[in-house]
Amino acid sequence: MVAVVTPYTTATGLMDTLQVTVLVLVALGATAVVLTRDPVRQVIVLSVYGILLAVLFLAFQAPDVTLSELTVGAVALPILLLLTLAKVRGREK
Amino acid sequence: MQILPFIVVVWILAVGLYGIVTSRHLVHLIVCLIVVQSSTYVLLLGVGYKTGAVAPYFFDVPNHTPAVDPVVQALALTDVVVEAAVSALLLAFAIQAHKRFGTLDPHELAQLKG
Amino acid sequence: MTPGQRRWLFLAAMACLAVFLVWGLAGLPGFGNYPGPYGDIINRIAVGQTNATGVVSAINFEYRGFDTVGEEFILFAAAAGVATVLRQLRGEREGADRDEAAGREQVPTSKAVAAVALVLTGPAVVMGWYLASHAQTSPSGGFQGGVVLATAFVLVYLAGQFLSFERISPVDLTDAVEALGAGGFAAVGIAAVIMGLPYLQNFLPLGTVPGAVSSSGTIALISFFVGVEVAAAFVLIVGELLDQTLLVREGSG
Amino acid sequence: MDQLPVLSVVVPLLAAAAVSALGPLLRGRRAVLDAAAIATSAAVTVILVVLLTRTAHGDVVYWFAGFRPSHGVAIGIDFAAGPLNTGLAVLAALLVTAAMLFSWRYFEEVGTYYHALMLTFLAGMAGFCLTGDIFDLFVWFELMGVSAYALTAYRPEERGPLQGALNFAITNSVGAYLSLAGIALIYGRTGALNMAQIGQDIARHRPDGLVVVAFVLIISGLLIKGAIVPFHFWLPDAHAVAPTPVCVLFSGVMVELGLYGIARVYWSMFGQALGHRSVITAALLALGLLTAVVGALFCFRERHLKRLLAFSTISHAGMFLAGIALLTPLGLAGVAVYVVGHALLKAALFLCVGIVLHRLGSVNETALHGRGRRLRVTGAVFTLAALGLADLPPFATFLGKGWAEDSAATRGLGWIIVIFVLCSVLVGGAVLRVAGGVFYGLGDPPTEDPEMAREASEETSETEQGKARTPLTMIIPATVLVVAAIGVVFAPHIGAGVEAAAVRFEDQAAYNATVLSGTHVAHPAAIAPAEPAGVTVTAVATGAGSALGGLALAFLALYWQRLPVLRRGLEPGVGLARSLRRLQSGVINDYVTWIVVGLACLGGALAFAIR
Repeated sequence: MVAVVTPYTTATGLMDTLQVTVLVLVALGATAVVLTRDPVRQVIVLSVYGILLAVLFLAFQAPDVTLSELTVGAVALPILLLLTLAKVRGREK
Repeated sequence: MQILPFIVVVWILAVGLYGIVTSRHLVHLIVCLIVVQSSTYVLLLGVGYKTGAVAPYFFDVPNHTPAVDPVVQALALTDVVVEAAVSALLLAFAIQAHKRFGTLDPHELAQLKG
Repeated sequence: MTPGQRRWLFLAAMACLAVFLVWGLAGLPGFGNYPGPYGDIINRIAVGQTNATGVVSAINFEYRGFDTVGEEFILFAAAAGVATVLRQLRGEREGADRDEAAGREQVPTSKAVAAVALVLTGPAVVMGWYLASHAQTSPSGGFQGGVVLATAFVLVYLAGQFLSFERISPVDLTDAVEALGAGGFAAVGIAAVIMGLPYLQNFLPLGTVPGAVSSSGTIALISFFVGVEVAAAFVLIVGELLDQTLLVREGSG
Repeated sequence: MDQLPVLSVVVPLLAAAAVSALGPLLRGRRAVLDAAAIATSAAVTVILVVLLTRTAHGDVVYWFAGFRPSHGVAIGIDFAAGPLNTGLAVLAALLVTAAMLFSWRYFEEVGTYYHALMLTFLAGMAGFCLTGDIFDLFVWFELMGVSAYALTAYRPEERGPLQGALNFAITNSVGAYLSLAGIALIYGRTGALNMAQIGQDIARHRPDGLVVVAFVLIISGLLIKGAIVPFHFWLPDAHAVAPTPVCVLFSGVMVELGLYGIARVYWSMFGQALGHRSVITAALLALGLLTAVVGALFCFRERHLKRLLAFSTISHAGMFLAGIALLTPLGLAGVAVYVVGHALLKAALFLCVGIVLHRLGSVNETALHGRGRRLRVTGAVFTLAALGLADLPPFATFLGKGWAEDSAATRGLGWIIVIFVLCSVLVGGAVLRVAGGVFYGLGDPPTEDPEMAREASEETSETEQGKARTPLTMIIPATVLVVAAIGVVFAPHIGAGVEAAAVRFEDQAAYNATVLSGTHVAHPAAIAPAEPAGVTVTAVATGAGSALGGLALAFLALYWQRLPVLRRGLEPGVGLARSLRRLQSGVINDYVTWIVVGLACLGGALAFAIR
């Protein structure tokens, strides 16, 4: 592996550590999302998972995708999910 | 480090599919589908990464600076939109299903239909 | 299949599939060794060709702009689908008991929530607008901007009540705006065809300074239309879901 | 500058946006809305037909935004319109036009969304057919999918639609994401998204794990869309509940698009790299024949007319895949003609079922027994289409299938013919049984299977009950489609033309040259192919034999209760059929499990064989 070195590159060791840490957290996060069986709680876990993914994408040098994942994965989708659950709960009463 | 990101991809995919297969609640199932899709983002961005390279923006860095692959990032962006669109549609179906059948359990839904 | 059988069948098959997948992934060049050439070439030529310093936006709106046309219409079709599925239910219920509509104004919101939401609305609008209009320079673009703009509308809902949300986004108008956003993007491409150029070719002047807001020709225009489409689609979807939610609250309350 | 390829996609998209934007103005003006949608789809058909004539001397390649490849590296997206894929797009546009015509008087209440979604569906199909870029393929696949999910759930007042739409959307989404993972994988190796460029790149080395896994992942989404066993479970659920005009598109062309995708991906990307091994033939052939048999068996014992036709589609999809799996020009040419014939006939059959539903308010074969006698024209059209589906010459189906069978025989796989004929007899017998029972009141009403009856009775009319007359806009499209299915056979130079197209489709080197450097390669092979296509005695014999067998089986099915010997013999079979039926459980968890199992088997088999 040939690392490219320029004045603009981040220190490789630091980046590696960050990436490995976040990757492991993402894997755990995905597991947590799936294993949370209560839908409302799951939405919150999903939101956290979205943020973790966003951090991972930042560490992968993808700020554009980070922004999308934050707006969609961590905010918009949870809103849609909560609205759906509100609807479903309402009917169960 | 060489293969770790890709192992994580397989793990996310497998866990998401496990969630779909064992889910007893449609909203839960849809969230698991979102997890399955998130594995593709990680894979896309993973294959386009270059160690030590900068993000593909040349506003304040010179044009020849090594940068990570911008194409996979564009693809991942499209992927995010698809995810949002499909999830919204599926949630609408789920609401309707609940209204019609009074349940969101796939087993009970299938029973009702016969 | 019983859930137990299904779980074991799945786990066995998934284990095989996982081994198979890892076998394939092991053939990749290894993390951090992207081999090119596609991305490297575009990184090299994009700024010179399009005057956009954000290469991802240059790809989304120019090199692979046609993908984005499809993507916008996926969102368009999904919003149409959500509206189709949910509106019929709404029409039915409104027909059944009309007085529910009168109760709509009385969904209470706590003062604190309202205040916070109102304070946030302004920044959300500004932020959304900024993102949608800076696609060519920095990590941003029509999609993110559109979602943030739509969030502003949701904040208005939190601050006030559904009635004001409806006043801001009458359904027909949102429909029309969404269609204009998606259609506008496709039409920008057609404009090039009318000029005898290939579809989506950048036919506007690129400006002189790379990265300026007015630079990069059609990229800015397309990003604007995408922003409009995305914001309208999300407002439409959230609006439909909200309506559903409110009907339930009123129905059960 | 030839702008036709892009217009075929952008025109329906703009029309969809316009219809939606002008929604409030169009409300209450159904005629304007219908006319606009029909005019758009007809215009797209014309555009594509003109494009088809231009592909005669080489693929038409269109680079978006003018980014042509430099030094064999593509930086933009291309459309590569060859005769076969453009022909498939023509078929899609034609069926959309027929479906729109049919819906003119079919739905009492439709908003602008139905029309907008049909148009985005058409755009998705056209883009999917024409694109030469693997990620662009995914985008149009998704547009097609999302429009189709929404159209399936178009009438959510019914019990069914949501169940069918949910299963459809979830299974197909899982498939799409797996395909995307495959695309990412191959991109990680080649750094390219253009199919020709990827093919050129991976052909340089021995195929390794990455290539095999990417191939399996990419085709997994297409296998699901193509309703191949064990990935097919969503299809009957979706068909049973989707509005009839939408079923026309699902069965007639959407499933076939999935199979086209497999052929495209194989012949533009993986063919050279995998080296046309017999293991690919074996794997795809096994899947195809399994699908053909399972679909035919389920079809025969079905009583719900739309589900019956859906299972017949599955059976045919299996035969199409088997034909593609032969990896020969004649096999592919046969499948192409077979797909056209099947699409026209199946569309006509669905439209007739729509008329039955419109007039008689049911799709339950048992309940309808003898009630269709008044519908003389519909009955005649249905019966003719049913005979065509059983491969009666001179319907296009017999010709296409005959070529595929010829090709199988020359490859030493003659035994396939037996399975093909068997499936045709079963499927034709089932549909002819419906024709005889419903429209002519022959024999006894089929025995009531309680489960089936409950299912069928749920389907209530999509339109108001008790229509006294069949509108002309309903019966004319069906009649035209049946006539067209015969007309195809008499098209001038059909054999040589289609076979030349298939030779070109399977010439990967020529495709690469056309796309990446803009040069057209002459095809001497097309002039004198190894196995020339024509009407052979075998084709006529097997076709007529299948149709006769189908008729005999239909009469047997209608009268078997009066023959005590058969009655005693067949009774035990019912139990077996019931346990088979349990697989089609309607539980989405099961369907996804089967997808994983199927992929594990397919992947494992290929891994062992190619390693």
